[in-house]
Amino acid sequence: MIPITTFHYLVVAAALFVLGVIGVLTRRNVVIVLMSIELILNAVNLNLVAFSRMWGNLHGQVFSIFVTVDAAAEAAVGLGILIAFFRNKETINVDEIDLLKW
Amino acid sequence: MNPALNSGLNSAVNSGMAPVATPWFFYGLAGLAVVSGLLVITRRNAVHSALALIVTLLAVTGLYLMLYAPFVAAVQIFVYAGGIMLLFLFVIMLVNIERSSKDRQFNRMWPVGLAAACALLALFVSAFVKGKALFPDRTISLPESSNTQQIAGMLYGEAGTMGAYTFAFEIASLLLLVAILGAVIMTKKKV
Amino acid sequence: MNDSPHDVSNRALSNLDLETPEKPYLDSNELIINMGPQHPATHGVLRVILKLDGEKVLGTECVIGYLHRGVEKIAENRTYTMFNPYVDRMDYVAAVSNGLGYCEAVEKLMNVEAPARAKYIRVILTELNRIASHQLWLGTHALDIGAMTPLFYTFRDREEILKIFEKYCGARLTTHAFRIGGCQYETYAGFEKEVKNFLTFVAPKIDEYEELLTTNRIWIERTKNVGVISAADAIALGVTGPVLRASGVKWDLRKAQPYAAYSEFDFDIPTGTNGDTYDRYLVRMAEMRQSLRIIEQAVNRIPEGPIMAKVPKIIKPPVGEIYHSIEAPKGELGYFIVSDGSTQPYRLRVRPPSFVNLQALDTMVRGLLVADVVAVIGTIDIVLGEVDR
Amino acid sequence: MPNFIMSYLGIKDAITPGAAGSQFWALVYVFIIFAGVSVAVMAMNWLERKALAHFQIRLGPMRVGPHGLLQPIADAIKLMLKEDIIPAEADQFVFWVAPLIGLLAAFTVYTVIPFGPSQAVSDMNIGILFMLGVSSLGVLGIVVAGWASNSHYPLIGALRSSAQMVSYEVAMGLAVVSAILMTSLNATGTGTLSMIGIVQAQQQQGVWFIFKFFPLGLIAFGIFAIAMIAETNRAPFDMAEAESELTAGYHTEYSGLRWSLFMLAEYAAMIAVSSIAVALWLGGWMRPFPNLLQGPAWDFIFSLFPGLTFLGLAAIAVLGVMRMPSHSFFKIQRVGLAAFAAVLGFIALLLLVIAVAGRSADASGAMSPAARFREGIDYVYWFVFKVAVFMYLFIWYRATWPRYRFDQLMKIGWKVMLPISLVVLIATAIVGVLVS
Repeated sequence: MIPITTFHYLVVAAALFVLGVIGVLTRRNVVIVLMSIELILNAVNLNLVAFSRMWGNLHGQVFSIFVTVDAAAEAAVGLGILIAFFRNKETINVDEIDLLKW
Repeated sequence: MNPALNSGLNSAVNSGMAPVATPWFFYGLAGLAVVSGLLVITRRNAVHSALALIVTLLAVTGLYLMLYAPFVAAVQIFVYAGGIMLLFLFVIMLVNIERSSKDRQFNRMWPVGLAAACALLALFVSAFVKGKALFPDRTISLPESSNTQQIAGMLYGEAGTMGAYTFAFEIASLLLLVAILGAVIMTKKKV
Repeated sequence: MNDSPHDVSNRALSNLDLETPEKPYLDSNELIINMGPQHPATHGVLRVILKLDGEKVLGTECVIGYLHRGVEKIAENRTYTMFNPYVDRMDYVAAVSNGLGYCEAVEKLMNVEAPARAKYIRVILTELNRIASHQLWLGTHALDIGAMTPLFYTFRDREEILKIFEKYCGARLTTHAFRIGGCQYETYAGFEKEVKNFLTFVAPKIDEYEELLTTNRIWIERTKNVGVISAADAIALGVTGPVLRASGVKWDLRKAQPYAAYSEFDFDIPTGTNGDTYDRYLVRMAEMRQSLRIIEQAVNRIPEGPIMAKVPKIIKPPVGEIYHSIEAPKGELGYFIVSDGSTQPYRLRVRPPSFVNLQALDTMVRGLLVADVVAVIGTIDIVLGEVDR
Repeated sequence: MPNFIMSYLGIKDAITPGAAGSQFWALVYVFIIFAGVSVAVMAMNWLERKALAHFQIRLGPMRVGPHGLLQPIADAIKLMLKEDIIPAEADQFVFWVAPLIGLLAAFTVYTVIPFGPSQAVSDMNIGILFMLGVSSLGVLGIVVAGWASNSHYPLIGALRSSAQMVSYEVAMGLAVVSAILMTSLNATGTGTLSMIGIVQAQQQQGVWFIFKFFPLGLIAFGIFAIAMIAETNRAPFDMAEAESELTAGYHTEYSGLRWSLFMLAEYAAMIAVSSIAVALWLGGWMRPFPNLLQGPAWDFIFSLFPGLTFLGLAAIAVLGVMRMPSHSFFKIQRVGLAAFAAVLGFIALLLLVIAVAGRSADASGAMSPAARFREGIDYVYWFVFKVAVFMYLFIWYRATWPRYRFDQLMKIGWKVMLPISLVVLIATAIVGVLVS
């Protein structure tokens, strides 16, 4: 059995990243788009932590904590916008959010 | 990064310590993460997507633990799985998804999006294939037992000195505050 | 959601505006929810349709009639005597009061008066029944607000009252204690002693209930300023009883239009000031103590003599109509009887306090939360048997 | 043969099996804890019904077994045999999976609960974070259950529950942080997040954290004790399943086995959060006054407690036998209760024997196997005893208090508990700096 190296983790992260990108680019439902962004951020985090282990220092882990903070902020604001939008337009589909005003 | 810490880390190159988890764990967790990631972007019902995302997050948490990053794993459970996903579920329940789950699920430009994503995938593959030398096949085990203390040292500094990321950390807290205020103001009915 | 079983939009309901098209429920949209008829806190089979904004109540609509038995119609086909037990089935937790009101109404119609001893027995039993009714109210009301324990305490003590009833007339709940013209049964041996024992037994128990609740912080937070109804609103809605008195109106038929022997006793009318749930609680607790005072006086002064007035075997009141009301535990219980001179009432109409008080529900709960609806339903103290008749 | 057994026992002498990498013993511990928690939940179920009944001048279950002792088993059988109804309009899969989420979250927490310095499945160095994080996952089960039922009352219950959990987690977390701050006030100046480390810190500093920096520790503990009631959806904060308002809240549509899983999760979560409180503030596995009443004599006296407790329980059972009516109708019950008393008495005897045997080895200084075993029993006993006190308090609260309203609950969480916990945290930090 081959030992698990950094490369393995990178492959997983890349797969998650691509899945997230597909979700962002193709789905209509804003909630799912936001969730896909979380997938992307998680893939990045995984990379950071894997590199942190590869180089033997903790900068990557600290960075991944910052990314988590960012994800929390993004989720809060994104869902806030979503609710405000839904109240006015009663839709949560991205391709119907095509006006700059309402 | 202070030198004392650095040398302490380098001396702890993985040798002889029995791996707690076998490669099978890695494959299992990685497979779980990818499969449920796939479910996230394909499910019609947003709640199902959210549940799949929770599974992904927990699987990634397992990967963190395998990478000897327990604090990040704890943050992942605490913030992501416990906090953010609850927020997602909360919002999904507030907005009526009955209708949207009967709608068309993908936007009209989906072939373009898929092509772009595939291009990205190709980029990754080529980078991995060509640049494999960039990722040396080594793992330096970080001392797991003091992981939290060291992260704390980098975020807060130790013994009176400012840590490498103290300022950034404070900025991050400011960012969170602004995000909270923004979310509250946006969702208020009458400002 | 039009095919959902909870949809009520096809009902023409006046003040809820249910006809507006259903929107997805976000906080700007309304949620329509059915509380009852199968719900633990609606005291039977009351159905309240709530229109909610989140958890805030925008409006309510009571749907009643699930327990309708046509009591008033039955009265038209029964003789006066035969109808007497039926009234016990209206407010079944205060059956004695119902019987008193009916008997006195018919007596008034026939222009007879019950003997003094009968009147005293009536007062004792009615006041005992008032305590029992308030005890049941307290237990269920506290249970609605989440305090489980008072229910068992009140039921323990209510049991003593029911034992006295059982010894007196053989029944515990639907007593049929009184007859037109007086009482059927003389008091059993030791009746007075037992009632006196009960008085000394129950007084500390009422303190015990108060100990559990009156100064309980959560109880105060849950009841203060909840379900407030002003005196003017209460009068306009025809609210009577403790609910009215808690709003500061000193109106008690036992004092205002004394019936039975009430003019001979010394007692106070407890009133509240804010008209909120807490005041209604305090008023009822005080009323229990006043009832004890009345019973004590009545037992000590109970006269000897006959217990039945001269009433013919077949009751045929003269042609005419009468309205007689008494102060039931829940408010003004009135009987309007139209007689055509036959053995049966031509028309009998009951003014049940629960039914009228229930009207105030909407006024009281608008703008409050779902949890308060439960508290307010409890505080109005409705009995569905009486609301629906 | 004894050597073979000792070789296994030796592994977990000073370190938990999880940390030692002993997968076999870790698994054994997991099974022991799983069985123990399940039994504890059943016992808790019985105790709650009996204690609540006695608060309310009733008898509670009396028919199934003597004094209803077999009632939980009867209930379990009944619930398992009941039809498992899934409403037609419900989201089948999510409805199915929701109770399992809650159960999984509640039971996963037990991997890091320190019943003793080595009596835990694992000693994670992020133990307390792990516990808080995983126990907060339990709310996902509730939320998802409420949503999947596709009915109004469960949905409202779920929304209430999620809002409640999120708001109380903040105050709870801050209270926990102030306890963790206290762990760093030792010689090396580094704190710890490990559950075992936190208890050991209390041992080293010679004080339970509830009494540290009086009254700061006490206030932090109080905040945690309030928040944990809210976290577990118990009275007076049982908004999510407020019976009189929402019929049954999030599990209105559930029945049978699936419903019992929710109950199991709820009680398991109660035990788990109580364990956090015990480990963080009440000295975990330590017996009372380990510093003041030192020495082998005191050790021996306190090591008698487990045996005496069981002896007391046996005595209560015997008293029950004697008070039972002598009618032949009660014969089976009398025999059953007597047998139960005999079992309890036997356990008591066993524990006392172990206590005495463990003592004799104390003199030589080296820990004999019996002494080690006795010590382990003492640790587990004191931990479980403290948790049991909390369990009783949970019942007491339920019997005594009315239910808060939802907005009042949120007000308390955000406007009272959060500021107080922040102040306590800052004050603890300042006092800690001043002291060290």
